[in-house]
Amino acid sequence: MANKWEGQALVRKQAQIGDGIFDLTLQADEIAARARAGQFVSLYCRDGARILPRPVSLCEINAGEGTIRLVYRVAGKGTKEFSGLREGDAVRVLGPLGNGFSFRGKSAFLIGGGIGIPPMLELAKELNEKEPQTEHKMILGYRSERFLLEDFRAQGEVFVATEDGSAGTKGNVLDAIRENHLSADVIYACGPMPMLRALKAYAQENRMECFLSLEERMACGIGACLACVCKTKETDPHTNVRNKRICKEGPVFDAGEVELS
Amino acid sequence: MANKWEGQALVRKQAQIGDGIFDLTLQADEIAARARAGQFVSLYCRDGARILPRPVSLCEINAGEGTIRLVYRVAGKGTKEFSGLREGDAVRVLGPLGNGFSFRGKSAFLIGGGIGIPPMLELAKELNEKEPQTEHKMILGYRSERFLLEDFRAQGEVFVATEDGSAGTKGNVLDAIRENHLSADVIYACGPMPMLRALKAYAQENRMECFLSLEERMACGIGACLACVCKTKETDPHTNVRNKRICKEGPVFDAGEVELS
Amino acid sequence: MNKNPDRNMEKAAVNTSVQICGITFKNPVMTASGTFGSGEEYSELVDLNRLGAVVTKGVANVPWPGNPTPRVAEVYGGMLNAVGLQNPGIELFCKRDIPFLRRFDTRIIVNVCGKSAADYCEVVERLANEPVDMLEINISCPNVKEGGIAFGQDPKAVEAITSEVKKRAAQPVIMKLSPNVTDITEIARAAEAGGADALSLINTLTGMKIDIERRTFVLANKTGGLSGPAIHPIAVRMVYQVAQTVSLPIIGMGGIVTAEDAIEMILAGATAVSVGTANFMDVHAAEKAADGIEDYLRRHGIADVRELVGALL
Amino acid sequence: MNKNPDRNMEKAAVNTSVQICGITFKNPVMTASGTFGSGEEYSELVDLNRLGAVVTKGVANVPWPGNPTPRVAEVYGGMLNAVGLQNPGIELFCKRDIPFLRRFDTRIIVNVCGKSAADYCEVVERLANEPVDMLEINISCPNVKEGGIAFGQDPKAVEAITSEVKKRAAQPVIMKLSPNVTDITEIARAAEAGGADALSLINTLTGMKIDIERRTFVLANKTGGLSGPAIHPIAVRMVYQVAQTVSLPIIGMGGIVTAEDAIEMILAGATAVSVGTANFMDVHAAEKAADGIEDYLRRHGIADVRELVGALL
Repeated sequence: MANKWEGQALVRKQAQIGDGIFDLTLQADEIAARARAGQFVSLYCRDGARILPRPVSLCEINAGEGTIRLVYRVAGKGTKEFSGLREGDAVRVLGPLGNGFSFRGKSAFLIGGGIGIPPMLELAKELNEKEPQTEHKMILGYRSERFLLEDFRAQGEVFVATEDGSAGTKGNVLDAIRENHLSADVIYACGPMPMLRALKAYAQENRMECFLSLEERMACGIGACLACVCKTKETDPHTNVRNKRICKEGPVFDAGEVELS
Repeated sequence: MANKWEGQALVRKQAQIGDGIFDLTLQADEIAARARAGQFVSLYCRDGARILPRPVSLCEINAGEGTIRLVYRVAGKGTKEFSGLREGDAVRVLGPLGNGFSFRGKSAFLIGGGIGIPPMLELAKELNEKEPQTEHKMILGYRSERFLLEDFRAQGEVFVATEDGSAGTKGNVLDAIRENHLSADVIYACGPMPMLRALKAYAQENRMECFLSLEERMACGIGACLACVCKTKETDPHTNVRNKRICKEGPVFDAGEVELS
Repeated sequence: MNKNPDRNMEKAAVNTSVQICGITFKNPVMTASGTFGSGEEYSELVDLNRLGAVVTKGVANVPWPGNPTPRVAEVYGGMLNAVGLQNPGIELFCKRDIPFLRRFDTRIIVNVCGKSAADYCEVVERLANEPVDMLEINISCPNVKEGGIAFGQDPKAVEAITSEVKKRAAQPVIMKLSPNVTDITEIARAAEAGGADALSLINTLTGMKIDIERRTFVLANKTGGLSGPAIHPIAVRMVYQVAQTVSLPIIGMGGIVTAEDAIEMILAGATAVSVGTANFMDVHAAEKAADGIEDYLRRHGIADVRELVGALL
Repeated sequence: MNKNPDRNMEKAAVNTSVQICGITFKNPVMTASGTFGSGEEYSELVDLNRLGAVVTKGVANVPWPGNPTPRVAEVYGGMLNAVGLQNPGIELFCKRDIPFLRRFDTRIIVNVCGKSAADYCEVVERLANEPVDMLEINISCPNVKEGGIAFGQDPKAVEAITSEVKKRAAQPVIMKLSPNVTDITEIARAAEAGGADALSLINTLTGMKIDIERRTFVLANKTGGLSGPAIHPIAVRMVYQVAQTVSLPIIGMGGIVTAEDAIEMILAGATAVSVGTANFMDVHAAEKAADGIEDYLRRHGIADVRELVGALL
């Protein structure tokens, strides 16, 4: 079967689960059948004034039900439009896109920061399923308000960091790791660039493998337009220059191969 | 009170009553309270790709219920969008706009052609109410399929012309007038330009007063942008040149004062 | 708690007034010429006292009948117009439109059009003793055969007409520039060399729409001026380029619909902005832009809108 | 009854093929350079055999890394891009991209970019023995410091570079023109004088978007090229102007989303059209445009799409 599917997906349900955070479930059998943790989909707006699709990471994939779960923050007019979708509405979607996380069979940190938290949930589920005996810990960094916490707790041990100290460790995810004396062989992370930079450095110091999911403004979402690239250490075989396509070779990269600006 | 109202109107109901013809009722108390036959409203699209309001004539005004009835043809993407409005939806509207018909207290032909038929219904109702003793006849010209016929019959004597002869007189509204040996003192008409030109000539031959409702592509809809003008015999006091604003001085003009291109 | 700062800012006074050529405007939001008439029709729905200025529809020395219809066409995210500067002529304008606008607490900027330098000068001279605040010289209308854009695309012609007008003008002179040029900074420099007091940009971009079912041009004039949100990024770019090139105050326009659009233009170098086609999208667009700029200042704790002017230069 | 004519037309064969420089394209719909890569990524979702041609992303003599990110920004009815012609260089392109495209029944047009005349010529010479159908010379990219638009805005430079390229080209040469000029017909005449075989227009219009919350430019490059439906009326106007001025075949592009947009361009004088930004709006946009043109011909009882080319001139 083709790797990607494009079409109208039915909205199964949508709920607001936080300040500007929405939880959307779509019926998209062909995408659910193909997708894996770390991949994303493109959502298209109805309003013709907004012409580019919005990339949204997969929070959960239910191949059995043929549904995908998207947890996103309203950041502009496009996501505002999506937040108005109701059960029974249709939304045009393309996916799955990107490479997704690779499994290393080693103990891991699953680290999410802010709106980078949702994709770590599907990763936790897949690790539990595919690597039941490997131990992994989830470290979630919030500004203040928590979301998806119960879903994560159902997947294993969760450590929380909040900037305002309203829950868990006061500070960032690294503060939570240190405060709880946590250790692992691999880091999987998604979140804001300062967090990713800090994790890359932390992984180097501690000789850990580190896989980071990157973000960038996208246009085509499938690797044709070269809008969403990131600098790389080595020349990339496809682009033949020192950058890679986040929507195609990424969004997940080995921290060692990319330069985080 | 101000002459015009702008705001969100609630959709009371909408139904398709013909091939591409839709019948929309809006809750718009402030407009219903001010409007009269021959006036129109501007409907605004939701889709940001379509920025100009669509002028739609008033088919019925129910001041008591605070509703206005709009019967329109789907002619493009904007009217296509409107055709999707359902009970309970909101649509932004501005009105009432234009001058409307003036009452002459004389026997009249109410002549509608194609999508120019709907505004004649409200005119018939108002004439029946304000001039119960004056006799008026309604002559409606269709291509083939009839719509609103029962509504008109409830207002008095109706004569039908169809291009394909599928009902009433085969031909146009003038053929129907001649075939039925009809006569009156005044013509009120709305419809395609060829029909209006023919009626202007007919009125001159028969020394009848003649009031025509004109159409033109509009932008502001309130007389500021000078997009929708029609040529006039005399210099207009406002524009100071030989044309008048259809959305402001019109859409209804004395056939004698305008030049129909 | 979270809301308190905002509440305090609500109370805090923020300055929205700007000065151009020594004239103070209560806020930076004006109406773009040709979209607002002389305000009379809109005054039924809009509080003109909320506007920094009303920029009138272009007026010539004599009445102009304008172009044949259709004069407008909607396009994706914008519209085309070929009204052709229909106007009642300067005499009726002075007798009717100026007294009307004087009834409101807003500035009056008269847009002047012509087919020759002499036409412009005649109108400017006629306005010398009229109670209007500024003159905007339209040398960039794409919809008239003579004059208009013909002047606006040639630096020498722009400099010449600017100095001709300046010789006769009693009020500060704003030259309105066309975006249909290779290098708008060259045109701006020419206007500055000619003695312009300020610049308005951008006028419309020349466009065309074809009706494929009838296989004919939608506009009787074939081509028309493209305006509306579709052109905003081009306008912001040109304002930014010109603001870096000349020292004249700039009134920025082109596709401004929201306060956000207006603030983009101000950050790019505009001292004031004009809301044009957006008036057709929402009769309250200009008022909302003025309110939105005030809200933005409060939200960001900025005491004076003038801190934003050209902040990205 | 009413439907019978249509049904018959369904059966009736209509010709959708067009010829440019003696090369036959199965239909007039191509992909605009830079929006479709070399087709590989889209081939998962799109049947490349349905396209008249694939116009590749610009390729230079050596690999180009392109501009810093962010490289794109969405604007009202369009987008800005400042990718900066990132490309893998002609060697890898010839080894990988051309063989890939050869697997499909569609024409191959290679877009060539450079920083100097020598750059363009080196690429053109390298392509001389490659199985590609035409060359499109990009002298109008607004996102590179040297070359690109610098050439495209100067008639003398356009004529010079065109003749330089023509001297070395084994395939017909299409010059791609910039809309950021006062008079595009002057540029078109220069390309014709230089020996161009065909013209592509329009490239993007230079625009800018500012993030008012962060008070910074959205694009790392500050300015970017505006594309998408927002610019379509400008593109139609320029195609119409150029078609009246030169005798060269025109490939029309700029904001084409639907078959209707494409047919407008063809009626205005384009022999073929390119679908660009619309590929981002709908991966099937180009296929749908090709299908829609065929439907239009049937609906109107037109036997040959070539009857539409320049029908409004």
